[in-house]
Amino acid sequence: MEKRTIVAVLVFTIVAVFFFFSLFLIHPFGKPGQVNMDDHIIANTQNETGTNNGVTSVVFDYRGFDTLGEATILFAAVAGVLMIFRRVKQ
Amino acid sequence: MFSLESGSGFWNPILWILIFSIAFLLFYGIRGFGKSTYKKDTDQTKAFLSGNEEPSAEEMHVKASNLYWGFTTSMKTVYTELRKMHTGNTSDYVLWFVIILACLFLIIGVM
Amino acid sequence: MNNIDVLIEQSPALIIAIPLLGAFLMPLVSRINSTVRNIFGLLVLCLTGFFVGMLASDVLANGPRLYIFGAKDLAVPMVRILFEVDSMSIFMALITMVLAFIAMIYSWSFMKDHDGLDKYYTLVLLLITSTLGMELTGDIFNFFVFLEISCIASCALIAFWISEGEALEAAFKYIVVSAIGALFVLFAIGMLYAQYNALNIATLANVLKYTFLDKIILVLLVVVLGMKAGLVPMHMWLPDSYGRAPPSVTLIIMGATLASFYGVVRVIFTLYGNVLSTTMRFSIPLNVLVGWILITLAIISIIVGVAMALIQSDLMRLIGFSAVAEVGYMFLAIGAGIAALGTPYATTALHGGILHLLNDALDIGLLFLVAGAVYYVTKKRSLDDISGLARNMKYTTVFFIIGLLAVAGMPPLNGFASKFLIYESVYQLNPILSIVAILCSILMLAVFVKVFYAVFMGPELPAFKNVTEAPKSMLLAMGLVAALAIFIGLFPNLVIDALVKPAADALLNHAQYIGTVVGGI
Amino acid sequence: MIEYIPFIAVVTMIFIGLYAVLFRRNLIKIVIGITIIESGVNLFLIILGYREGGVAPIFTSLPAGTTYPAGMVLPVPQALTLTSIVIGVAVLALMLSLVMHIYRKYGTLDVRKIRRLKE
Amino acid sequence: MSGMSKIVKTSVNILFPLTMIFGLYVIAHGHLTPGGGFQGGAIVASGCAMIVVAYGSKWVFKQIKENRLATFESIGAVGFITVALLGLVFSTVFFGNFLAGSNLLFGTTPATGSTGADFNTGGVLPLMNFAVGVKVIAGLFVIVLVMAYASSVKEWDT
Repeated sequence: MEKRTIVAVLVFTIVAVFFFFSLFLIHPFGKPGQVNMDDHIIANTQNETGTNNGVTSVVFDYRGFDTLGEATILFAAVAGVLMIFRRVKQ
Repeated sequence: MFSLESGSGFWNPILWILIFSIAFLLFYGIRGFGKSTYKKDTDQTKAFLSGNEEPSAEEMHVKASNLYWGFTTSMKTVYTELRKMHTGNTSDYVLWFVIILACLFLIIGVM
Repeated sequence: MNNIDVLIEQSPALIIAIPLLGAFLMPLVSRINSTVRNIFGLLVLCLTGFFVGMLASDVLANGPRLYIFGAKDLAVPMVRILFEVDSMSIFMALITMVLAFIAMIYSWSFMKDHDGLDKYYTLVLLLITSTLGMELTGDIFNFFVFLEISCIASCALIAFWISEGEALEAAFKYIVVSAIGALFVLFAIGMLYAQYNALNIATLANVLKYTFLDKIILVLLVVVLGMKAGLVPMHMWLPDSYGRAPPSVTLIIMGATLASFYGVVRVIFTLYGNVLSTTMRFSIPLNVLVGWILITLAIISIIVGVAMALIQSDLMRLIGFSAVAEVGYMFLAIGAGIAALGTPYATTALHGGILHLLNDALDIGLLFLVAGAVYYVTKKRSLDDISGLARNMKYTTVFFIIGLLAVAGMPPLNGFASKFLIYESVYQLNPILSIVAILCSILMLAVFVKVFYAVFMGPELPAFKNVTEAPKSMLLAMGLVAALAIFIGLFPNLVIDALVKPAADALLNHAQYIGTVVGGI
Repeated sequence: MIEYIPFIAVVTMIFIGLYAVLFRRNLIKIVIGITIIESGVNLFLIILGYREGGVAPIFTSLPAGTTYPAGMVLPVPQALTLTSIVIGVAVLALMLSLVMHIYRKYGTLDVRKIRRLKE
Repeated sequence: MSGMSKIVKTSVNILFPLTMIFGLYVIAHGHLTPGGGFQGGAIVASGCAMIVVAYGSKWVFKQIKENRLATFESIGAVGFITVALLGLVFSTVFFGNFLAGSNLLFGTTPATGSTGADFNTGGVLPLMNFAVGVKVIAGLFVIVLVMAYASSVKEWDT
C-alpha cells in the first residue's frame, strides 16, 4: 500500500471514532433535550407573524436575514455560472 | 510622545527618522569628498570588459530562479520534502485538512 | 432622537443592505454603460463606508451595539438573528472597507479591457457584503451563511480569467476545500444547536459547559476557519488562488481570509471565553493548550511560507506564499495572547496581532497591486521573463520598495511596528519562537529583494523597451495604500490607541459581549 | 441503541462522501462526494429537530387532538436545512461548471493530472 | 442536445402547464401549507428544465436569452430586499413584518390553534415568497439552460 493510503485510513479512523463517540452524546433521536426556542416559535407563530406555517415563519420572519443570505448565494451562483460560461473576446 | 511601548522596550519612529537623517547627512557629506570628474552618459559609465564587446541584454540577464542557488542547494533536503508536500492534488488538500482535524481531536479530545 | 441617532441605530442593517442592493442592481445598471457602472459601484461603496464610519465612531465611544432583525426589542429565547458590533468587529469592517475602496479604484483601469465586467462588479460587491456580514454578525448560523457567500463569490472571481486553465484549477481547488470546510462548520453548528437549542453566539457562550461535544465543536470550528485563513499545512489553496485571481480581486479575497481569521479569534475568545480557563487532565488549562496548538501551527506557517516563497518563480504565487507567512505571524501573536492569558505581555501580543492584521492587509495588498501593475504592462507572470522595469515604471518601483520594506518588517514602516510588538511579547513567552520569527522575517526580506532585483533591476530586455507607467487609477490605488503604510509606520501609537486597544479589550472582555445580549433582556 | 441509528447513518454518509473526495480520482466523483457529505449534514440537522410522534409545525387543518407545542417537530432545523440545501445547489452548480471548463482546458478529469499549480 | 421525439414533445406540452400551476400554487400558499418560494420555484424551474430536455437547449436558447433571465433574477432579488427595506421604513427594523396584524393586504391575524386556510394572512411573508419564487425560477432555469447549452456547443470559447 502507498504511504498516502495508510495515513489516510489511519486519520479517517480517528476522525470517525471521535464523531461516533460525540454523536452518542447528543440527545436520542426523537427526544430533543432543550426546546425553549422552538416551543416559543411554535406557540407564537400565529399571533406574531400571522402565519399558519411554522417553518415559513422561521424562514422568512424570525430568521429572514438568513434567507436573504440564501437568496444572495443563489444570485452569486448564477452570476458565477454566467461569468464562467461567458464568451471571451478573441 | 510617539513612542510605542511594549512593556519591555519601546519604539519611536520619529526619533529613528531623526537619527537616520543625521546619518544620511553625514554620509552625504562624506560623499562630497569624492572625485568631481565623474560625468554621466560618457564612456566613463560603460563597463570595461578587457576590450571585449558588452554582451546583449538577454545574455546579461540573470534569471530569477538562479538567484539564491547556493541557499536552495544547501537546503536541498528541506526543499525536497517541501516540494513533495505541495503535490497540487485536490484530494491531498482535503487529506491535510483531515489530518489536522484528527491530530487536534486526539490532543483536545483526549485531554 | 435626531436623525444621526436613527442613522447610527440602523447602520448595522444598512451596511449589509446597501452593498447587497447594489449587487442586485448591478446587472441592470451595467446595461447603461461602463462609466455609470463604475460610478455606481464606487457610490455604493462610499455609502457603505459612510455607515461603517458612523457605526465605528459610535461603537468606539459607547461600547457594543445590537441590531435585531425583525423586532424592536430582545425577547427571552433568542429566536431572531442579531448583529452584535463591538470594537473588534468594527476594526475588521474598517479594514474590509479600506481594501474594498482600493480594489474598486484599482479595478477601473486594470479590468478595463475585459468583458463580463457586470458579473465581476456584482461578485465584488457580494464578496464585500459577505465579508462585512461575517465580521458583524452575532449569530453563528448567519456566520455560516456569509461564509458560504464569500466562498462562492471568491471562487467565481478566482476563475475570472477563464481562458487560463490554471485559474479554473485554482477556483476548483478553492471551492472543494471551502465547501467541505463549510459543511463541517455546519455540522458543528448543528451540534451546538442540539445541545443548547440556541444559535446566538452570546447566548451559546453564556451556557457553554465544555462537554466532550464542545471539544469536538471547538476543533471543527478552529480547524476549518484556520484552513480558510491559510494555516499551514492547510494553506495550499491559498497561493493557488491568490496567484491566479485578478490582483484587484485578491485584495478583497484577502479581506475574506482575514474575516476567517477573525472567526477563529471570535470562537476562541468569545464563544469559548467562559471556559477558557477550565483545567483539564494533567492540570493544563484550556487556554495554554489551544494557545500552544496555534503557536505550533503558526511557526510552521511562517517557516513553510517563507521557505516556499523563496523558490517561486511566479510573482503573484510568491506573494501568495508570503501571505501565508504573514498569516502565521498573526496566529503566532494570537496564540501567544491565548497561551499567556492574563499576563501583561499577552495583551501586548494581542495588540501586535491585531495591528498586524491591518498591516498584513496593507502590505501584501500593496505587493499584489504592484504585481498586478507589472502583469498589466508586461502580460508576463514568471520572474524569469521580466527584467529592468524600473527604467520605465518609476512610481511602481517606489511603491514596490515601500511594500518590500513593510512586509519584511523594516523600520520605519508599518510592518515593523506590529512585528516589534509580536517579537517583544513572544520573547517573554518563549525566546526561541521570537528568534525563529525574526529569522523568517529576514528571509522574507531576502525573498523580496530577489523579486526587486529580478523585476525592476537588471538589464533592460528589448521586449520591455516601450513599456509605460501603469494607468493613473492603479497608481492612485497603490499610492493610497503606500501612504497608509507610511502613516501607520510613523504613528503606530495613534492607530493602536484609537483602534487596536479597544479591539483587544473587546476580545478579552467576553463578559461584556455576552452581557450585552443576555443581560439586556 | 436503536434511537441512535439515524446519527450513525449521518456519520456513515459523511464518511462515504469523504472517502470519495480522498480516494476517487474523477473530478465528477469528487463533486458527488461533496454532495453526499452535504446530504449527511442536512440529514443531521433534520433529525435533530424530530420529536417523537410530532407533526409538521403547520396549523392549517391540524389533525384533531394534536397538542402543541409538544406534539410538533421543531421548525428551526427545517429552516436551517432549507438554507443548507439551497447553498448546496449553488455550490454544486458552480463546481460542475468549473469541471466542464476544466475538462475543456485539460482534456482529462483525473485529479492527479490536474495539477499545473504545484510546489 | 437537440430536440427529442414528437411523443416526448407532446407530453411535455401537456405536462409543463400542470407543473407550472403546481409550482405557482406552492409559491402562493407558502404561508399556509408546506412549501414556499424556494420549493415552488424549484418545481417551476424543473418544468422549465423539462422543456430544455425535450426541445433541446439550442431551441430554448433562441427563444429566451440568458441575460433576460438574469434580469428577472435581479428583479426578484431586488423585490425581496425591497420588502425587507420597507420593513425598515414602516416598522423601524430591517425585516420588520409591518403588514402582520395591520388588517391591510395579508394583514389578518389567524385564530390561534388549528385553523382553516385563510389566504389573507402572513403579513409580508407572501410577498417575500413571491419575490423569492421569481428569483429561484429564473436562477435555476438560467443555470440549467446555460450549462446545457454550453455542453451542446462544441467550441464555446477560445
